[in-house]
Order: sequence, then C-alpha cells, then structure tokens
Amino acid sequence: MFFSKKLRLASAVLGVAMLSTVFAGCGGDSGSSDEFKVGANIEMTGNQANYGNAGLEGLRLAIKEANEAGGINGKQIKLVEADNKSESAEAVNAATKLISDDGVKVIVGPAVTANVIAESQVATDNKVPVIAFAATNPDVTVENGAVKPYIFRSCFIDPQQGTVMAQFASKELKAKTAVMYIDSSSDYSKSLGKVFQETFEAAGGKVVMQESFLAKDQDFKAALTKIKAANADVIFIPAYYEEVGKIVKQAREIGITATMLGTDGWDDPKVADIAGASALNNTYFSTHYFAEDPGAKSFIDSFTKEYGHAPNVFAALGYDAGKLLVDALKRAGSDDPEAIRKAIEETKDLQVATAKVTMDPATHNPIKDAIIIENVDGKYVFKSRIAPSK
Amino acid sequence: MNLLRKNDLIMLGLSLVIFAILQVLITTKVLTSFWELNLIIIGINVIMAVSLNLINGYTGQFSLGHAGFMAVGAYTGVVMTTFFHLPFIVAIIAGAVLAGLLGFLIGLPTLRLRGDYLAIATLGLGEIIRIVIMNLDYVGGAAGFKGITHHTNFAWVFLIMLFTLFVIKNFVNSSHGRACIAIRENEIAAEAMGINTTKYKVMAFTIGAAFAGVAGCLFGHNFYIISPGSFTFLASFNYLIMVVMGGLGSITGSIAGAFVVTFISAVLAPWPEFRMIIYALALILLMFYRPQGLFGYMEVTSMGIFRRIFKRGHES
Amino acid sequence: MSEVLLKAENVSIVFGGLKAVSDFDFYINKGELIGLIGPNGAGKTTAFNLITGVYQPTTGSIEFAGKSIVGKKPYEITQRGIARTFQNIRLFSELTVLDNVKIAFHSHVKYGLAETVFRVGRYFSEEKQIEEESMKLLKIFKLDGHAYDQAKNLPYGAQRRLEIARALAAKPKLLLLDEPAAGMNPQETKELMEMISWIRKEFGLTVLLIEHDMSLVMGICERIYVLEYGMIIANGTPKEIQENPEVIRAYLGGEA
Amino acid sequence: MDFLHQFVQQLINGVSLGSIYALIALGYTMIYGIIKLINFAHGDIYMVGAYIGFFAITRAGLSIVPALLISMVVTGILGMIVERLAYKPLRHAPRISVLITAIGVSFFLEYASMYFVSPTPRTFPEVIPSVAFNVGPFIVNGQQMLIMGITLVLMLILTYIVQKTKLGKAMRAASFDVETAQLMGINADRVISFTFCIGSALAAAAGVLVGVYYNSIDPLMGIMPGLKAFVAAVLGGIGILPGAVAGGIILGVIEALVSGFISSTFRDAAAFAILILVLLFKPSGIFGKNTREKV
Amino acid sequence: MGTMLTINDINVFYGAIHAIKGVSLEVNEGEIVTLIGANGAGKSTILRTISGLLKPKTGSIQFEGQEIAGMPAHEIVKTGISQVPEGRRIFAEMSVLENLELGAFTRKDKDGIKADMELVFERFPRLKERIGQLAGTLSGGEQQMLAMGRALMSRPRLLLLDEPSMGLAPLLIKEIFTIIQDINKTGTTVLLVEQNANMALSIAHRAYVLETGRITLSGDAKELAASDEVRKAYLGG
Repeated sequence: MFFSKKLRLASAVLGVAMLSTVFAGCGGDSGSSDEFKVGANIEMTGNQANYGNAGLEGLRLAIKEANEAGGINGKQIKLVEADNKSESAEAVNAATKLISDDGVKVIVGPAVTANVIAESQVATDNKVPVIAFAATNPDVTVENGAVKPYIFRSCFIDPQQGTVMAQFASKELKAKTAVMYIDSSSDYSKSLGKVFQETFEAAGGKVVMQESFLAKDQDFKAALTKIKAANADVIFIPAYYEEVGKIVKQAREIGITATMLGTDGWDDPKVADIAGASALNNTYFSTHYFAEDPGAKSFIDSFTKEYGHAPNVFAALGYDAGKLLVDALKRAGSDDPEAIRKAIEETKDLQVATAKVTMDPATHNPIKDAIIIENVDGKYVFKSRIAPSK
Repeated sequence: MNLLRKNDLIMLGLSLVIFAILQVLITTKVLTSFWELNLIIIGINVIMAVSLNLINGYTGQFSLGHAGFMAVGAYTGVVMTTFFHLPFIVAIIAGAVLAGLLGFLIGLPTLRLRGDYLAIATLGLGEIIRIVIMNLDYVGGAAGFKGITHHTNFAWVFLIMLFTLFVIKNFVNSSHGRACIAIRENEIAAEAMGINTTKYKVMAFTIGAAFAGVAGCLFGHNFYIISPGSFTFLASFNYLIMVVMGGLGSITGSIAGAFVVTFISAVLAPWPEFRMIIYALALILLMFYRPQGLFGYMEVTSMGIFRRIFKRGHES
Repeated sequence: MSEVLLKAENVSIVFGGLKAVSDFDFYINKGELIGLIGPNGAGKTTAFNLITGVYQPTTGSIEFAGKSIVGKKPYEITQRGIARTFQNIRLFSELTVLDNVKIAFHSHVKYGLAETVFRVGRYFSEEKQIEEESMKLLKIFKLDGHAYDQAKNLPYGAQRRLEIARALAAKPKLLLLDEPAAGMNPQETKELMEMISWIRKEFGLTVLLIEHDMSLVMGICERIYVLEYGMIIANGTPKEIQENPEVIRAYLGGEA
Repeated sequence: MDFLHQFVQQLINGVSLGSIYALIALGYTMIYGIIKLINFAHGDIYMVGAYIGFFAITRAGLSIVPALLISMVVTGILGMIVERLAYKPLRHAPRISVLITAIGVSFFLEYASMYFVSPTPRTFPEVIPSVAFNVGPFIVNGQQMLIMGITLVLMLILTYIVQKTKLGKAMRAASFDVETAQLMGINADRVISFTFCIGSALAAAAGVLVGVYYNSIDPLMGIMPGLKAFVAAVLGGIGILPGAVAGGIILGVIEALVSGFISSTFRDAAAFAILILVLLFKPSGIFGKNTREKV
Repeated sequence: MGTMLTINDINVFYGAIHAIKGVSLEVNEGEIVTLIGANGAGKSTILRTISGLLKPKTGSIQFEGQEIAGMPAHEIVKTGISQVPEGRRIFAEMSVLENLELGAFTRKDKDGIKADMELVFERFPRLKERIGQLAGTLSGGEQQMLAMGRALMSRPRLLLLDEPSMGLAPLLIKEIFTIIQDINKTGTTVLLVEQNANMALSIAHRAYVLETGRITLSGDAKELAASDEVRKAYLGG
C-alpha cells in the first residue's frame, strides 16, 4: 500500500545508482604505459569559462603539436580534461578526480588564482606536479615564505606587472596622481592594486582614490562619475577584458579623458570591440608577449590555422604551459611524477610562444620579461620591454 | 512505544554498518579519493537538504536563502580554526550557533511574510549575507579565505550527518515537530489548535539555519579555500531542488535528493556542455510526472519493504 | 443561577468603514448548548473570529471565565480553553487522521526541546499518553478505523467529525462549532446531533454552534441567538425563535 | 564637481539603468498577476532577446529599430511556447512545482544558449554612435537617451494595449478574477498566452537595449537583471504595472546612488535591504493593497 | 414556449464533497424560474455548473438542444447564457464602462453593443452617472446593478442570477427584483437563485426548493409561497 509500484521503481533506480557509484569507484587505474596521461583542470563552464576555455585551446594545440612530432620517446600524450565550473570547491573536486580516477601524473591549470590555490593542497598531498598557466598571484607557488614543491607556473607574477606599470606611470607618463579601479572579487586585481600603489607612491606619486567593482558588473557609470570628479592623471584598472572593455567605453562616454593603465587581463581583441578603437586611445597595458616577437608569430599562425580565430593572451599562456610540460616530459623520460617535477624545476632557456623562459627553483616562477603596449586606433603598438627587477 | 526505540536502534545499527563498509572501502583505497570526496559532498548536501526541508518541507515556510546560513557557518568555522587555532569540533559548534543566531534574528521579523514574499525576502537576505562577507577583508573578501587546514573527512561528515538526521527526525516526530507540520498544512487551524505559530516558525528556521551552519563548517574545512561565490542564491536553488526532488516533508527524500543531484553532477562531469541542459530537462520532467518528489511525504521506515525485512507492522 | 462562562458586551468590529458586527451583547452559561443563526453574511463567522481572537473588536469587551480575552492571540485563547471548528473545513489534510488529533494536544505537552531531540525524559510517556487519548477520541467519533488514512481522503461527513474530534483534543471548556453539519446528509446530521449532545455531557462542555441546518439547531440547542446585519435580533428557545416574526422576516424576506 | 552635481549625474545614470529593470519587471509583474508564478526564467528570456537582436544586426545587417522589432516578435513567440510547454501542463499543480519548473526552464535557456552561441560574450556592434550630450554641466549620452526614449515609447504602447484594447482589458479582468473573466467569455488560456507574449517581448526589448548600451552580451547575462527586476516588481507591488515601472526606476536610482556615494560592492545588498524593509512595513509593495486571508 | 434549459440527473463534486446529488430541472423560454433553499444547499453550485465553471461528474445539461455540460465557461457564454455571480464579482479596479465592455467581450457588432449599452443605462440610470468611476467605489446596490448590466451586455437568452439580494437593504432588494421582472418581460429567460424565498417566489413563475444537494419541492411559485413547506425547509419544525 505505502510502497506503490512507482516508488518501487524509483528506489530500484536509486539502488542501482548507488551501486554504480561504488563500482565506478573501482575503475580508477593508473593508465596504460604506452601514453603519458596529463590532466587539465579547466574553467569550462561558469563565470571564468572564457579564460579557462581559451587557455585550454592553447594547451590542446601544444599537446597536439608534440604528438604529431612523435610524442615523448614514441609515447603519445593523452590530455584528460576536467571542468571545475569556475568554483574553487569544484577545482578540488576536479583535481581529485584527475589524480585518483584518471591517474594523471601532472596537471595543467586551472586558469584563475583562487582555483589553483584550492587545487594545490590536493596535488601536494598526492605529489602530483601542477603547472598554472595564468595565475599571476605570488601566493600560488609560495606559502609562508616557502616554495610549494609541486606547484609551478609558466607566467610572470603580479608584483612584476604592478611594479612595471607604476614605474611606467611615474617615469614615462610623469603622472603625479592616480585612481585605482579594482575588481574586488579578484585576488589578481587586488594584489596588483597593492603593488601599484606601493611602487607609485614610493616614486613620489599619490593614489588619490580607490574604487571597486565586481566581476560581471555591467554598469560602471556610477563609480566612474565619482572617479571623474577626482581628476587624476592616470587611472589604473587591473582587471580582465570583459569588464575592461565596458569600463573604458563608459569612462569615455561620461567624459573621462585621463590616461588609463591596465595589465595582462586587457590583452584581448574584445577590449577594442567593446570599448571602440577611439575610446581606447591613450591607454597602456602590460602583458606577456607582443605578436611580432619571435616564437609568437609561429604560434599565432598555427593557432589561427587550427581554430579559425586569433588567440588571446590566455590561449598563448595555455600554449606556453603545454610547451613547458612537453619539454619537461621529454627530459624526465618517464611518467614518474617526481621525475616530472624535477624536470619542470630545471627548465632552462626554453622558447615558448611568449618568451624564452627559465624556471626559478626558489619561487617556481619563470623568469620572463614583461611588455608594455599602447593602444593606438585599435592597434597594439609596442612601447617597451621590461625585465624582472631582481 | 518501545517500537520507536527499536526502530531507531535498527536504523542506527544499519547506518553504522554502512559507515563501516564505506570507511573500509576508503581506507583500502577501493573507493578512490575522488569518490571519497563525492561521498563527503553528498553528506554535506544531505545536511543542507534535510535542514532546509525542516523549514520548507515540514514548516512550509518558503526559504530561498539557505546558502547564506551555510556561508555564515563556513566562515565562522574557518576563522575559529585558522585565526584562533581552536579544535574542529569547537568550530563546528560555533558555526552552528552563529548561523542559528542569525537565523533567529532574521526569522523573527521576516517570517511574518508569506509565500512568495517570504521567498524573495529570504533570497535577498541570503544575498546580503554573502555581500557582507564579500566586503569583509578580515575573511579575504570577494577573493576568498585561503589557507584553511583540511579537517573534514568522511568520518566527520558521516557522523555529523547521522547526528543531524537523528535530531531532525526526532524533532519532527514530536509535538514540536507536529506543530511545525500543522503550520504547513493550515496556519489558521494550527493557531486555533493552540500553536504559537510565530514561535514554531522561528524555531524551525533557527534549527534549520544552525544545521546549515554545521554543513558550511564541514564544507569550509574540506576545500582549503572558500569564497562567497560558493554561496549565491543559485546554490540555495540547488538545495531547494534536492529537497523538492526528494519530496517536501520527507527526510528519506532529502537524503535521496542530495544523493541524486550530487550524483548526476558527478556523472555528467565529462560533458560540461550538456550537463546543465540535461539537469534542467530532468528537473522539468520530474515536476511534470512526479511533482511530489521521489518520496512525497514518505519515510523509509514506513515503507512496506522495510517493514517486511524487519517483520514489523503498524500497531493498530 | 448558573455561572457565566463567556460574556460579550457591546462588541463591534468595523472593516473598511463597514460595521460587520455591531453592539454584540451576549452570554453563555457554563454547560449550555447555544445556537447562533442568521442569514448569509449576517456576521456569524465574524462573531466566532472575534471570540477566538482572529479579529480584534473595534469596541467592546469579551470575557471568558471571568477574564478579558480581548487582544489575546488565537493560540493563547485556545490555551485558555476555547476550541473551534471551521466553516470551510481546515484539516491538516495531508496528514493522517491520527496526527490531526495528536497535533491538538500541543498545548498540554510538557516535554521540552532537549527531551524531544534526544528522546529522553517525559518524551515517551507523554507521546504514549497522547496516542492513547487520540485513539480514544477517534473511537468516539467512529474514526478509529481511518486512523492511518490521510485526512483528505476521508468522506466529507467524516472530515467534519474529525474537525470536532481535533478541537476536543485541545481539551476546551468552550467548544465553538462553525456549521458542523454543512454538507452532511440527513442521516449523518442526525448522528452528529446525538454525538454533540453526548460529548457535551461526557466532557462537561459548553457548546456554541453556528448552523444552517435547522433540524439540528432546533433539535439540540437550548437557546438560540439570531443575527442579522451584524446585530442580534432575537434570543430565545427554539420554539420562540421559530415563531418570532422578526426571524421569519429575516429568513424568508420581508416583502412578499 | 560638487555633491549636488554628482547627485544629479547619478540620478541620470540610475534612471537609465532603472528603465531597463522596469521593462523586465513589467513582464514579471504581468505574469505574476495572472498566474501567480515567479517566472525565474524571465531574465533568460531577456537574454535570448538580446541574442536575437544581436544576430538580426550582425547577420541580417538590420538597423536598430527593425532588429528590436524582430527580437520582440520572436522572443514573444518563444515566451508563448515556454508557457505552453512548461507551465500550462502545471496549471493546477502546487506552486512549488511550478517554481521549480521555472528554475529548470531558466537553466535550460541559459545552457542551451551557451551550447548554441558559446559562452564567450558577444560584442554588440555600435548601432548608435555614442555621442555625449552636455545638458548644462551634466552628461547624457545618446544610448542613455535611446534607452529612456524606447522605454517610454514601449510603456506608452503597453499602457494603450492594457487600457484600451479588448485583449488588454481581458488581461486585466483575468488577473483580477479569472473565474468571472471566463463568465464574460474570456478564454483564460489565450489571455495567459498573450501575457507571456507581451511580457517576453518587453524583456527582449530590454535585452537589445542592454546590448546597445553595454556593447556586450553573454548567455548568463539574464540572471542578475532578472532577479533585480523581480525585486523591482515586488517593490512596486507585484501584479501592478505602474508599480513595476516605479520599482524599476527606484531600484536603478538606489543602485546608482549607493555605487556613487558608498561603494558599488554594496549596491546589490542595498537593493535587497530596501526590498526587505518595504516588505516588512508594507508587504504588498509600495503600490499594493493589503489583503488578508478570510477565516 | 419550448424548453430552453434541461438539466438531467447531474452529480457534482467538490473534491470529496458530493455537492449535487442527481438534480434534474427545466427552464422554459420566457420564464422566471427560481431555485431556493438554505445556505449550503447547493444552489450556487448548480448555477456554476450550468455556466461551465464546474463540470458535472455525470448527467447532462442541454441548452436549446445543445449539450453544454463539460464545455469551457468562455464557450458557454457564446451560446447565450450569462451569469451574474454570487457576490457580484465586478472588476473593482476597472471603470463602470470597462466592466460593461467586458460583458460584451464575445460580441463583435459594434453598433449592437452601443445600442445595448444605451439600454443598460436606461435600465440603470445610476450607472450612466458613474460611467468613468472605478467599479470598486460603487455602493453595494450599484455594484449589483453593474453586475446585472454587465451580464446583459452579452445579450443573453438565459440569464443566471445568483443571490442578487445578498447584503442589500430591503428597499434596494425590492428595486432589484422589479428590474429582474422587467428584464424578463423584455424577453430574457431568468434562472434565479435566492435565499430570500418570499421575494424570489413573488416574482417567479416556477420554483425548485433545494435541500442538501437534492430537489425536495418544486412547482408553481405562487402555490409554494402559500404553503408552509418552504418555511419548514428553511427553519425546520
């Protein structure tokens, strides 16, 4: 009576589902020995999917090229992808799955700092090396002053960019006052702001106002109206391109003519699309590479051929991480995570799309130049190349 | 009445057997750490769903802000362990107390509202909690709280889940619980039966919030980093879906709902493009063909199969 | 001289400028069975709502057992000993018949929250007592066979009986019945009449009922109040009421 | 710029943002008025409207007005289809089932769109040159004027439809009392369908305008504005058309003022706080009438 | 005079409640038929079943030879039946004019509607005075008139009236009943549900007395008015 037919069916389904969980759990083997299993923990859906997916395209291309060139000692590299839904909790989930179920020996990603930090504990516990391709926050590889043995990155770090832009503002632009407009939902943005302020004020400038917004905001006019009133020489906006495009557009609309400065998050053709070429004039940003650099050219060509559209900076960084990984795998010669870890740490003078990199074993950050680009009528114009300060 | 106690003991024994089996499977690595993690998430979701069910399903008060209380518990807990270096259990209790207190303070004025108005007000309150946390630099603001020590494991989650189920089941099977159910069924008649409806609505809301706080604390200590982004109204929707999918007013249902939703999410993980589409369609179809959820108001203990196994009938 | 249990003096209530009940004067002695009748919209249910605290009177006083109950919430009034049924049945329809009755014992439960949650102390003994008393009530109302059925699945007449059983479980001194026979057939109505008389004696109750079924009202009430346009137009024995020209006019219409 | 100056400038910003909330809120409130459903998918309808407008402009090369009209028509039909397939079968189901279905529809629209148009934001072409007009010391740009202008026109048209046309009257009658409306010979199903059509068309217009205004659209763009619009509708008194407009504008202005004078990170919190205060002190909204359940 | 409406053995349920138990009745063209009985006897339920708001579980309802049981309410209006619901249910937030326009919702003949509107105003001059006023601000009697005028706007052949006297002062009741008689004289058949039995019987041709879902008496209105049976049905004894 109480236990109707339908209900019986429902619980049967439930039971099967439970059992299958248990059995599915038994399936995690370490993979066959004729391929290298590499994990990609990526923001495929959710708020940061744009950045994650672009990086994944670059990564896939690097792996594909390596496989076409004969793989690693005749073995093919197999990329196992997992979606972290742009949430740090899910990044842990995805990393755990990659390690325990898919048996990967090394992981590339995620794109965003917070997600990499979430993942790093699981990777460290399981002694699986990680290469972060776009997480520029210093805390990614270092904790309490000590380097995290298994966590690496293939991009430069925020202090470098922040310092570069602050020096650029005070020395080249002779700016005395600055406003910072920060994405307070992003560690990236916040830490860049901090470094910029320190450097800029040390050089005699003054940050007269700091405003904040949140990722995915649409309307910035209210805060910009306030910023306009501050009348500063430069406005520093360390943020990602989606918001940057809208901010620049709306700033110009309400009559802000001041110079705007940005960071690598600006490096995407979308900024010009959204803001409009003329609005973007009188803006500068730091980034990882310039399209006419050696190495970059061939990457851009093959990327465009592969996907039918030009790469953005995330794609380039994803590609870099892939190159770095392939190089390390070759030198490691086995899929032993410890060997891979050691090989990554010993990376030296490796030509990737954005630069020639050497891994700093003390910080697990690559030693890389930063580039400053000026937007002129919708085109990137190379401004300067600045080596890391130390 | 011994029957009640006997039933309890059987359920408890059964649960401990399941626990032992799973724990052995985990320790021997038969269940990989990915599946351990999923079991942990299921456990946390069960606590969330059952505590929300107390508010939505049993007391009939439409709350859409449950993730907010989870956030309070999570942040309180990690502050306790990370900044004050207090034991995990103290953090859990603190998370429960603070979330419960907040639930009480919020519930007192807002539970005068009914139906959709209450729903939108609680949704708003959940968002306000999240935004306030987002603006607190003390806990890392929008970028999240980092450097949390990993305390949560399967044993903690399972035992606390069991405790939650025990408390909430006992609550709803008492005069207090019946008062809440009466409010759901007919508030005016409940009041006419001598039930102080405001008191019981607030009580259910407070207890529900406190357990959400517990779940939050477990959640926070599982992921090394927590950010306000994990506690948006979409997360509240997700818990509501678990409750409705399992059946409003059924603890068994909430367990099943939490299980099914977490499971679907894990199984569909390799197809991120389709995952949400399938999930959405499943939800709509469920509402078409089984709007009362998988279990309706039913509990496992009252089901034929269970009674048959333990040779137990209704006393009548 | 019998003791007055409920006394209303000069009670009026205004809804949006309209007087729904005005200058309502009325008393019930302990142990009486009183009927309250009147045409549709005369304000009978409003009077019930005033007594049970659902509405607060605009003016006037209501005393129960010698104490004012104006300003008290419905649950407080129930706890003081007035229980009611509703015109449009308000059962806890998804719950079992037994649970419906158990709920009404609420104000007499002494065990606390901790005893509940950890199943210690008075919990089991009181629950046992509640269950036994509930079953006893169900038996009286011939509902014990349906104890585990959902209330909504009961036949209509049985639902009406369940509402009364539930009200009794609150252990009232005064029972208010709002159209207890509505929707019942003559046979059911007759049984209901007998039951009401019986429980009144058995439980030592005072009863006030609103009813349209005159066979019931005239059959069991000792005294009847007639309301029209929110005012009491007559008060007397069934015989007196049936022959009162004011009442006939109120019911059948003045202009013929 | 002094305080007053900034204040007025923020008001201008707030009203243009509020106009968009108002357009979406109108649909919310009409649908709630007639079938008492919080249509959580309404924000996603707005997103679909934005995409249809986007493709009409970029693929078919249309200018803004025809693109707006096409988007309104197509999205209006989509609204009717959604109602027909997802909500009509649940006309007599418990409220919570319909609500969960609405959440399901919302997810479906979001992720199906994501599948078809990719999660990458699209850049809306510049259909209106972004010229800034200086009105005294204040700045209003062309797009703000477009938004306010089109919103005004649409509201006038809506007022005409609802007040003067036969279907509009049927709509008002049915949302006041479905049963009696049926006794007048009004086909409730058709009226509900029509309501979804108009509400969705207005949301589509808001979507296209947002595309023009902010230049960028993506499949998840509807979540927050949808929620805000619902807040606006409740603020004004749900089911009341002028209430939705007022609620939208009030919300827009509050957000602009909070962003301008406190911090934009508290903007959403302020919006919800105002909502809760209004609900606590006047549960039926600013324009609503209080009702109580009959005992 | 032929039979206009034939109800044959209908049974209607409200959930578990068997509200109407095998009721049959007839209304002939040109008549005023009244259905009287105490509260809760099921009078309104019968009217709501005729107009399609409720569906009978069994039994048939034929209007001018056409089976209308189970037809949706908005279609039944088109066949020529119009109902003035209990409690009037005017559209309070719309003007008097709009209420009347809604009454003519099914019609397309603009001139005819205009003419009928004039007729309504002739019959209820007070409505014309308040043409632009919100219907909710009218007095009870005016609202009853509006509800009747609204029903007449569909130019019904059968008018169903549900408790037109409810809540009205005696003088007004008299006025309303005179108007009902007038309406009937101009060719509209009327089925009147009333609790005020004396008043209803005074204007009706025939009557049915309903007790707890069953018809217990029927016949010539004048004869019923004279007998003591009706009083018993109401007051018992």
